[in-house]
Amino acid sequence: MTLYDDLRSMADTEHEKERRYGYCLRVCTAAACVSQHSDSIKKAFDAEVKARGLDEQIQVKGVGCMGLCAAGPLVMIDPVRDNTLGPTLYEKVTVEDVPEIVDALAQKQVVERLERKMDIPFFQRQVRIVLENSGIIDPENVDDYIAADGYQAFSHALTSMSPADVVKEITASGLRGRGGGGYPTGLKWSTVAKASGDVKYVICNADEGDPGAFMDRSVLESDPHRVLEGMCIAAYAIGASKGYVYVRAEYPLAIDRLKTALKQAKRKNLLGHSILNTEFDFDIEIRLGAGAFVCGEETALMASVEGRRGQPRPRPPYPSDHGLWGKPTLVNNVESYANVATILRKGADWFAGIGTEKSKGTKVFALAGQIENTGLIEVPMGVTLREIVYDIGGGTPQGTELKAIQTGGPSGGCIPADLIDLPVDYESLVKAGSFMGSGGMIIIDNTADMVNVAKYFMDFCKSESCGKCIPCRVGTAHMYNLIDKIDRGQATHADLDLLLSLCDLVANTSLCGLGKASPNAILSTLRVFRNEYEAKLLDGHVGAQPEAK
Amino acid sequence: MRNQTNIAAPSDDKRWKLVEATMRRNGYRPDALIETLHTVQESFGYLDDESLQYVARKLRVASSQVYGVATFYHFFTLKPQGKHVCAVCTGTACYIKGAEKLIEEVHDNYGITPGQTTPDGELSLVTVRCVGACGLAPAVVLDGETHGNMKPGQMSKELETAINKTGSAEPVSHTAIPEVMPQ
Amino acid sequence: MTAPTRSHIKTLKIDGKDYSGHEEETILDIARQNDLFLPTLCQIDGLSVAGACRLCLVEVKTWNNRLVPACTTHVEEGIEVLTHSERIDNYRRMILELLFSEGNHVCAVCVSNGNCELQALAQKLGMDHVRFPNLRPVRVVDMTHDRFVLDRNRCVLCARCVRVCDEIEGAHTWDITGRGIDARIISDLDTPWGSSDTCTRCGKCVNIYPVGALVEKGSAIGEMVKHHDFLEYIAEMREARE
Amino acid sequence: MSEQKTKVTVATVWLDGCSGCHMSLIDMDERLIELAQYIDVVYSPLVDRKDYPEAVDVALVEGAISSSEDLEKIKKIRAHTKILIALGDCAVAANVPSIRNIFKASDILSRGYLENVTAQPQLPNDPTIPTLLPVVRPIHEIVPVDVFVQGCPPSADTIYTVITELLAGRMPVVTELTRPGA
Repeated sequence: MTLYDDLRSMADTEHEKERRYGYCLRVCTAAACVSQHSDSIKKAFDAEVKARGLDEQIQVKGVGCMGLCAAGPLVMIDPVRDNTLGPTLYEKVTVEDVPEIVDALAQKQVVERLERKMDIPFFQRQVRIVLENSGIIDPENVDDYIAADGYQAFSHALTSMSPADVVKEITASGLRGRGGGGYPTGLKWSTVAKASGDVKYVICNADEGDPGAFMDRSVLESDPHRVLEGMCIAAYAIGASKGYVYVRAEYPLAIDRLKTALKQAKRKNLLGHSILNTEFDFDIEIRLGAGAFVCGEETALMASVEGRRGQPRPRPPYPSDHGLWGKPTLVNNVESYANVATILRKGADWFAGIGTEKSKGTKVFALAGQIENTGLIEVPMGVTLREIVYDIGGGTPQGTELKAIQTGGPSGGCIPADLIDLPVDYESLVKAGSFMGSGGMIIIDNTADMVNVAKYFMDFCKSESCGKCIPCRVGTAHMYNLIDKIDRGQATHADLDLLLSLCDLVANTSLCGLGKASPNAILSTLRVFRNEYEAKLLDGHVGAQPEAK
Repeated sequence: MRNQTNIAAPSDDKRWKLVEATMRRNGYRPDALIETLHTVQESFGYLDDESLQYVARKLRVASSQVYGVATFYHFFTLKPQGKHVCAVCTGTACYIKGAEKLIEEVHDNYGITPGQTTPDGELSLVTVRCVGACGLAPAVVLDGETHGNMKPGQMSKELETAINKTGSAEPVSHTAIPEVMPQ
Repeated sequence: MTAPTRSHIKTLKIDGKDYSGHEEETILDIARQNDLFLPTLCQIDGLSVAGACRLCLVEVKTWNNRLVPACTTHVEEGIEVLTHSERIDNYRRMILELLFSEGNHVCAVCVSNGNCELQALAQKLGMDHVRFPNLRPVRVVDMTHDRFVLDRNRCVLCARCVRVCDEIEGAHTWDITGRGIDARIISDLDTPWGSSDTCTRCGKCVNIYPVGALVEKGSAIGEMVKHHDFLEYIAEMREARE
Repeated sequence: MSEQKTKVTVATVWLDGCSGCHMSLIDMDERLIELAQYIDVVYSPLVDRKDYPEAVDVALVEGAISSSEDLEKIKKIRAHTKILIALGDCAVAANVPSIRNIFKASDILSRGYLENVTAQPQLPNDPTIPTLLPVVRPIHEIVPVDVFVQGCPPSADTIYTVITELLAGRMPVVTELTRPGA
């Protein structure tokens, strides 16, 4: 019997106790619902259940994100032993609603005014790998994760797979980086695994900087051990003994949950020396970001982990052989790591069976903007934007029409509404002038002014430029000034032409990806919505010249 | 090598013990700089020259480098914040749903722009990149508490209530500050 | 130096001609050894490379016509490099325009007039005007030092001063504060240079600075001539000792 | 009469500059006589003509755009000129006059006419006096420019080359001869 089997049986024993309840009442305790006081709601449920002596029948559990953030705070009631009442989801719950919900539950009834039907496409169309435990397990309880097959893959890798086998499996799965570019994860791992050196590092990029994206935070808040397990497996595969999670300081809840998870994992000997009685040593530390979008770039991120200004440096040398403190370093983002354990557990073939030919598996998106069902979703690669926006997302608010879909954050682009049948995969999005990015998806309706939207992103890129290279530092300032001039109706065609040549310069000569991608918001909107730009020019549509010569 | 524990804290304020603890935990290594600055800001609300100098000495990092790091990251602030901090989320979802109008409203009523504090020290206005409450856009974090679906007018009321509640009494705890990102 | 073994020597084409170099050498090294002109601003022999000014970008035909900085890109077997083309020359000129638009680069009243790397590059690359309106930043001029002056409005943020002070002098008096278009040079805790207790008054920063932002006090227009031969000398001496 | 018609009409204009570029122009010395065979200076601070002519072939414009008068003038010049040459750093880059751009125009006036004046301090208020623009700009930020000649001032040789190149029917490129601050 391995040490993992011990852990598993202990967790299962705990889990067994849970099976004795009639119902499990899950309260979402991820950030969006917490900001609507779901923590007080959970306490109120605890108190209410206890006061009525129902604590033997109803288990109240704080869980992670259930996805439908716009309808929060969310409360889910699942039958355990008692099947009188089917699964029930309550939305927009307040502390005042608690007694009524408990009353109803005691009488096996539903509070209809709060019920959110679950037979809607929002729930039915999703395929959950990364989010499989989100909204179900208690993110602050490692046993809950273990009972849900957690750390099984890691244990299996340690005891019955060679590091090369692990890399092979990840490569075969076809997993690609979920942070934006879509670089094949297996290839990245094998490069670092092959790099010479005794000391290697594993970094988890949780510096989710896209405004309007909250996938990584949600995963960390809802299922932190999944990310740690992915890092552990990666460390074993490449031969690293130290890992860092670089997480935004703006995510206090995610940081707390990560800290708790790290403590628990260490206590269970899932981290530290001689992990699970093997010869493998690995430890993870948290490093806090401090508000710099550019730190999503690998070399800037590593500078920041080293305690310096987060400025990128030219590549090569690549982090795979010259990374953190000059040592070979593997950098993946939260969602990439979150896929790893499941891939090992269910097999590369299973994973490769989901998605498209070149984009395997699923992708988590944060749906926001002018859309009914704001929230977090996970869909197989290759679904169309139409399915996401209309079926899952419920379409734009009443009375407005879809105009564009913005993906990839400030470095991405706007996809016009007429490409609504575009399949969502790495290549198709690039072809449409945007890119996958980390998963922010902002729905823009016909009330939006696209020049103004582009200006918003330009403002972002300008204030997030690190200032190291000239094209990005000065170029973004002028790009902003020029688009502002257009937006204020004071520009001419000459200004627009100058803006375009500046976009070309910045895209081709900047040092890092942030600089290179900073013109995307302008270029992608200009391509499709040029008429909106020209309508704002002093010299109107094409043909007119600024000043007569 | 100098003994880093011998460099005394600027005062006997107990909060320095927290700062010291962070540095000790990291072995006084220079790479603990950002971690340490986080602890200073959490404890004191902002980073002043004295604390920057102290951290520089302790971690053996040049003071200009410490200053460079402290000003590179927008999360850090070198100025004390007002008693109340109003953080308007300017993430994309909030922008699409009119965050700019909220900033204008604060400006119209209190005469401050993002990054500024009213002369009486009552209110600081900051913008945050994304508080993750995209479903509640536009969102405002007032003294650490998130208010969603804010409309102009409604926001003024919330601000008034918050400011009148405390009057000139106790400043709001600094623990609220790490949730906001001064620009 | 020991003679490099054959496998460390790479052959490459620059502007259609064959050259060879050691794999540790950069495209810029090879270009300079063969008197091929490449504009540079942040790079200076003897200091670490930054790859920041992007003026030495060259096009590598064999890498999908990708633009790479010559100063940080090591030579590789069989690559074909283009140092000049209409596209590259346009980019370089536009980068200079951006620099000129970023601050006060009025040459006529600058102590470095006639001895300025930025000015010389503008002429050499044929930048005859700046299409971007000047950003007119108001940055503090530090006159507090008894021997030197820092005019931040003339600074190009090449960070040569930061690097020489850190890497050669070992004082690290200089660093950069803020970021993006608001970034600027500071001494210590953004405190007056004259009161710095870390500055050794060695003047290395002044002498290697490419423009008239760091100058000797009392120099009049066009009088500030800089000397930075010491840098290569120190670097070589150090290398020999190691 | 017919010989005169073939001459190229040239205007020289002095906006916000120190007149140094015009000094350089005069510095062409005896070459001026040579050029006089081919060109006719129809408007200049150096000739007695008040209004800008209807049609000018070449205008050499010295100085930046600093006042309402400069602004009016340059628009008129552009409208009535075939080839507009920005002559010297002030015309090309706003140069020394633009150093005032970091201050507000009203602050500059009050410094000059109120704070530093002991006898009868008062701001100019005669409507015939041009007002200062908020920002001093180079010419090309107001109207399109055809040739840029840098230098403070550009040398006589440079100006001579510009004119002879034009006379030869070529658009002059003189960045090798001159530079900003030269």
